[in-house]
Amino acid sequence: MKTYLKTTINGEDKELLCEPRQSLLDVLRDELELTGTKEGCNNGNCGACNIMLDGRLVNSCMVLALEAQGKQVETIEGVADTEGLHPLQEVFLEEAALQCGICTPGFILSAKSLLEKNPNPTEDDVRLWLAGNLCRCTGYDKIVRAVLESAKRLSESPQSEVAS
Amino acid sequence: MSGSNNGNSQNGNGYRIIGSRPVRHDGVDKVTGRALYGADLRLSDCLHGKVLRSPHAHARILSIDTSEALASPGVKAVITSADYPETESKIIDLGEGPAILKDLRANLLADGKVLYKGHPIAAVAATDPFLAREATKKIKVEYEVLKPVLHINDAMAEGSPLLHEDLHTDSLGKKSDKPSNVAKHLRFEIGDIDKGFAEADEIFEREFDTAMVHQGYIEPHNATALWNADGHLTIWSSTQGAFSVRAQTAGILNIPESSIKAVPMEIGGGFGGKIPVYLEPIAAMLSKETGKAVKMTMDRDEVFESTGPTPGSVIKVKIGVKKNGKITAADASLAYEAGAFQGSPVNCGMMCIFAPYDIEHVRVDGYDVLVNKPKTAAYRAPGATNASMASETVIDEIARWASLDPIELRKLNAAKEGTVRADGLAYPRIGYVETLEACESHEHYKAPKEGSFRGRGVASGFWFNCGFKSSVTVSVEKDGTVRLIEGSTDIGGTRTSLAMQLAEILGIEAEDVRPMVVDTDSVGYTDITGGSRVTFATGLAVIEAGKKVQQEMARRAAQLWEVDASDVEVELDVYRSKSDSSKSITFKELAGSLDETGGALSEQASVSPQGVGGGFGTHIVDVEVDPDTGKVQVLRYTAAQDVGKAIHPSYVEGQIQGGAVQGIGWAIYEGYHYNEDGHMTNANFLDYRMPTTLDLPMIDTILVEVPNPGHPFGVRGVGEVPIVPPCAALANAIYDAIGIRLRELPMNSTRVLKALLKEKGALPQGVEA
Amino acid sequence: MPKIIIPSQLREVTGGEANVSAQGSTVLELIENLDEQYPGIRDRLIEDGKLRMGLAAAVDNEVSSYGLKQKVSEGSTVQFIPAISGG
Amino acid sequence: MDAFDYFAPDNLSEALTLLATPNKTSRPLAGGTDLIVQLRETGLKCDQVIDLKNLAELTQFQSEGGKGWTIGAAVPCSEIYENAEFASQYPGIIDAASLIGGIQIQNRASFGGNLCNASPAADAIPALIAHSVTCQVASKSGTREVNVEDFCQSPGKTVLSEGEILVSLKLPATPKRFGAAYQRFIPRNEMDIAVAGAGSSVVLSEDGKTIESLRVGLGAVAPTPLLVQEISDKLKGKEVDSATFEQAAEIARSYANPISDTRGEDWQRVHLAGVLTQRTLQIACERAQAAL
Repeated sequence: MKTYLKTTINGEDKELLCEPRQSLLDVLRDELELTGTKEGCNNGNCGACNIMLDGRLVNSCMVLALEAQGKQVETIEGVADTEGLHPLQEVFLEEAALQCGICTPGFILSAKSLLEKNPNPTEDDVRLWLAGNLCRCTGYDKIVRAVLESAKRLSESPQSEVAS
Repeated sequence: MSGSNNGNSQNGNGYRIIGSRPVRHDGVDKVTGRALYGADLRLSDCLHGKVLRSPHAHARILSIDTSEALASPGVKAVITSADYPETESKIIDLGEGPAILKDLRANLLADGKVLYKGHPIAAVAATDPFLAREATKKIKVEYEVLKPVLHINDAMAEGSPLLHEDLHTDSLGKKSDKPSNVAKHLRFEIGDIDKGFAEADEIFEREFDTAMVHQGYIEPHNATALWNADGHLTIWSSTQGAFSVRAQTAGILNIPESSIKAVPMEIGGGFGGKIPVYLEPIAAMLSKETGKAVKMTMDRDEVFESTGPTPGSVIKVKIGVKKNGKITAADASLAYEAGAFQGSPVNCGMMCIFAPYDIEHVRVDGYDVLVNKPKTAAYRAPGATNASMASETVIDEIARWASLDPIELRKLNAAKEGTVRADGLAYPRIGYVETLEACESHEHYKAPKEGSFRGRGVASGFWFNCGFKSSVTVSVEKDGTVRLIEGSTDIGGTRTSLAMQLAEILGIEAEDVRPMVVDTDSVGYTDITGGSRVTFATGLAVIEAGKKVQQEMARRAAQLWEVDASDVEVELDVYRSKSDSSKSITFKELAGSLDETGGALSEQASVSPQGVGGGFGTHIVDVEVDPDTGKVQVLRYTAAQDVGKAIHPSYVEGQIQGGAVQGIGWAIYEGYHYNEDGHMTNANFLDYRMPTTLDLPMIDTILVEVPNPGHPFGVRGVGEVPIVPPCAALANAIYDAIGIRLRELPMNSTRVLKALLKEKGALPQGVEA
Repeated sequence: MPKIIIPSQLREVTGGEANVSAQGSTVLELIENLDEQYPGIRDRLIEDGKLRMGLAAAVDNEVSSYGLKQKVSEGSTVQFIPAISGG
Repeated sequence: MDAFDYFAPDNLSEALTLLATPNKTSRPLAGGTDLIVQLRETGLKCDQVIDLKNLAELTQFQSEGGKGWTIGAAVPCSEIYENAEFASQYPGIIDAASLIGGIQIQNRASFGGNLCNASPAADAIPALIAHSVTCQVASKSGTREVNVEDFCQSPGKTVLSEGEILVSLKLPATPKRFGAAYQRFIPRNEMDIAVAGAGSSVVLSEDGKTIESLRVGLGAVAPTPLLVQEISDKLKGKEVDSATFEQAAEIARSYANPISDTRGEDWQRVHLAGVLTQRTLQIACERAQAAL
């Protein structure tokens, strides 16, 4: 039975009706047409559907849409802003840290939440934090290097906290 | 544009763009989530399709009753194989080689028999995915369940249950008298095998068993189809070849290819697994039946159980060698799982198994064996990894027996230009020895091995790469930028490697080229993205079209200066009059005056090249084995590969790193696990264990550049070679660490622990070794 | 006359011979000529008027995609190898 | 996934009423990392999902001032290991909380959910056993306490009866010279479910040389998690040395009676039960000695 859902996505309030059995991933993609969040496995094992829920990195396929009632949701579409790409997005491109790109939104969200929590991670910190994001094209090498490089660039950049 | 002009490859020479590392053109959409993949497509008034799949691995279909499903809420159509249109043609062209139409159809919608658990039987179109899925449960199917046959040895045995009662073994045109699960027997033979073994001082004979594995692309299959009232069919799907989608769908539905427009969406990984079609013809039939667009996507378990994993195999290798390490004879028998229908890549495994070596007397037998598992498809150098696991492990044993360094032994027997392979072809210029030397001189190979239960392994691999057909169109814009329209779906950054080749020809910047992958109505015929061919073959089309543009631009300059065309010469992007050096104009300026010199400028090129450059790779891996748990941890990995010429070094490194990690997964983590009913028990990313960031070190690469004479820039295919060496490299490293030879894949912790306990005689009784 | 290397599985038709020669300027003509020398070999190589499925002709070490219509010069060597595909 | 209704009560009594709705199958939801997969893939019958994450009793997480700590049943693992004060006292729990799935899973999965799922793999439960955790259960008629080692009865079945909810976990204060550790064996380094798991805790003598008392919990080697009481009884007072750890491993192996499945063979799990007992006891002792 369709139920009313009011939540905030990338800073914008959204209201809609959805079925309780629809996951947050289903609602983002099918109801709100925010298709940047991807489905890879639909059972919490690949990270392609990563979003931020009240500041926590989660698999949106494992969250019922109604659980986002009154909460803050951030998706890949909210990472860049009018001034341009987030450093992570820029470095991922410069370092060829993606090939097919289906896992990239998930990795960007995951890496961003890491850097906000630990601005100066070691390689092992990065590998532990990103273990929940699967990639089949890159072998992870350039992704890990891109996150380490982004951390350096963020710490060097004097201007204020990048849009998060 | 970062990166030096010559890149860091070993012998960067005189190119402006080739070898640099420009940012890829299609990157921003991918890092912002704007790129549209098949499942992201939104068509108005679109139905959703779901497939009913067989719960049995082997059964006869006695009856199918779709009436209750058809009457379910929101359901608009239900189809089975009975809905296929009549056709007499038996063989159709896949755009990548011929295929048996009857098999192709039966694999998409079962016809009389189900041959693997997950085999599609019927498909439903409904107003939403939940309703479609619920309706599939209302389809009543009556089965006569049969005994499944799951292992190659059982399938080949006398009296084994037969998947196809009418299938006889084909030995190059001769049919066996009795029906069999062995669809094909192939044999290569050069020299005199008996003479070769007679000359040997020692003969090594080993047997290997490798498990079925999956390509593991993160994006599940998807397809949307719209069959218009005018009979024109449009298909949007995630595919490695839009023209192949068109060819297969046209063949299966018996409609002209020209009535289909296939639109390749961004593809979320394929590695060969998205060459066959699984959903496109079904969505098309549902769309025809309902008059509406129909969108279909697969769940992850459907991708594992019902698409095209690569074959498990049983491989026997027998090698004769002299005391000094010179190999005198090599004999191999490869039996590959074809799955439910014939057509495993055993022939490719046969060509690759001894490919790195110059051996006078070689015999290779190959068997294409049907088992009650999904029909196997290509997976990155299909067939070569299984074969290399066998040959490169025995080569390592021989090196130790001859007390030679493993790389020394390989150099002693290495194939070079002119060496004749088992299939009879002689090599053109190749760079295998160079990859061995690159590894031998690398710091990793010289670094001391400290710590107990640690080991280092080496292995080599080969893949011949493909040419096939490609077409491109190049148009010059008034602002001096250039549109490159091509049909090769871009999995690994080929838009950029093609744009760079065009920029190099025209003397402009890579950023001034706009590469676009377009649908089958918008570019000339182009074969699949596969066989590591795009940068090579579509690259050749780009070069040809680029030269035509350059010639036309020279004619335009001549017109501008009212001189004869032959008076104009071009250097990089500057056109100059030979007779009057004051007359010179840049590409950009000249583009601005296109209107006055004849109007729009657009050139087309179609190629079907020969001169394909095969590729070799040699990998080094250090591992540590936990003696108490059997867990193998990869500590360090270095991969050297002859890439001919690295156009964009970052993406060449990316192909090598990605291929190596898929090989590592294949070696120690991944494998289909079937119970005795033929049901896959690990059809999800939890228990089908693909390596994560935490399982791996950085993957160091060495780009060896021995140019391929068949390409102006020396390009060789790079995508498939890197998956070939890892399994054997890890097997050899594990032996170096614990002194035990493992000959079954995956070499997971269970198997390593069992081998360790058996070695210590501590294996609990009742546990067969 | 072009040289032809007989695939291992067809040497039973050529009395064990691996290297033979035949007359013709295309792969088809060569096979027709071969069939006169070694009856029955044509049907092992050709099916429904085309090279048998999964087979390709290689002329002077270059795999051809033109099948039976591939031109062959006097000094060439022709072989039949499995058609390959990529992944 | 079949249709169901969703409720997110903000007080315990309303939640209990909803869970006891007549002729409706109601399922409690905390992190959802088990429930949602089962609803989607096993067709688990469910008419109502009752989201418990708005209930203060289940999201509480605080020290009881020297008398131990209370962790709400729905508190996600990441919140647990991010609490530095808690982490310093309960190392075994931190091992468990930071091993389950990836970061995304740890931001949702809860110990309460893990317990109620009662999977034989029992990823975190051996650590809870090692720390002598008790489960606070509530129903309309009142509350009761269950030792964590008794909470799971058989695969998928707990002691909870109709209309009962697991509200929180009580952790006793850790005595002096206390050490604990948890390890599980997984084929990869992350994202897997335990093939075998062991949690150990020790209280050492003044000089740190002998073990005054110890508890070992095993996971994934029997239909339910096990407290190996015989280890506590037999090895009390023994030296802190590898012989003692080897004995403990021997006893642990004797209690393991696992099945074979996709994730591991039975003999392998028996062997690993011994190895992990040995390793976690050793680490527990090292941690206890470090705190002397």
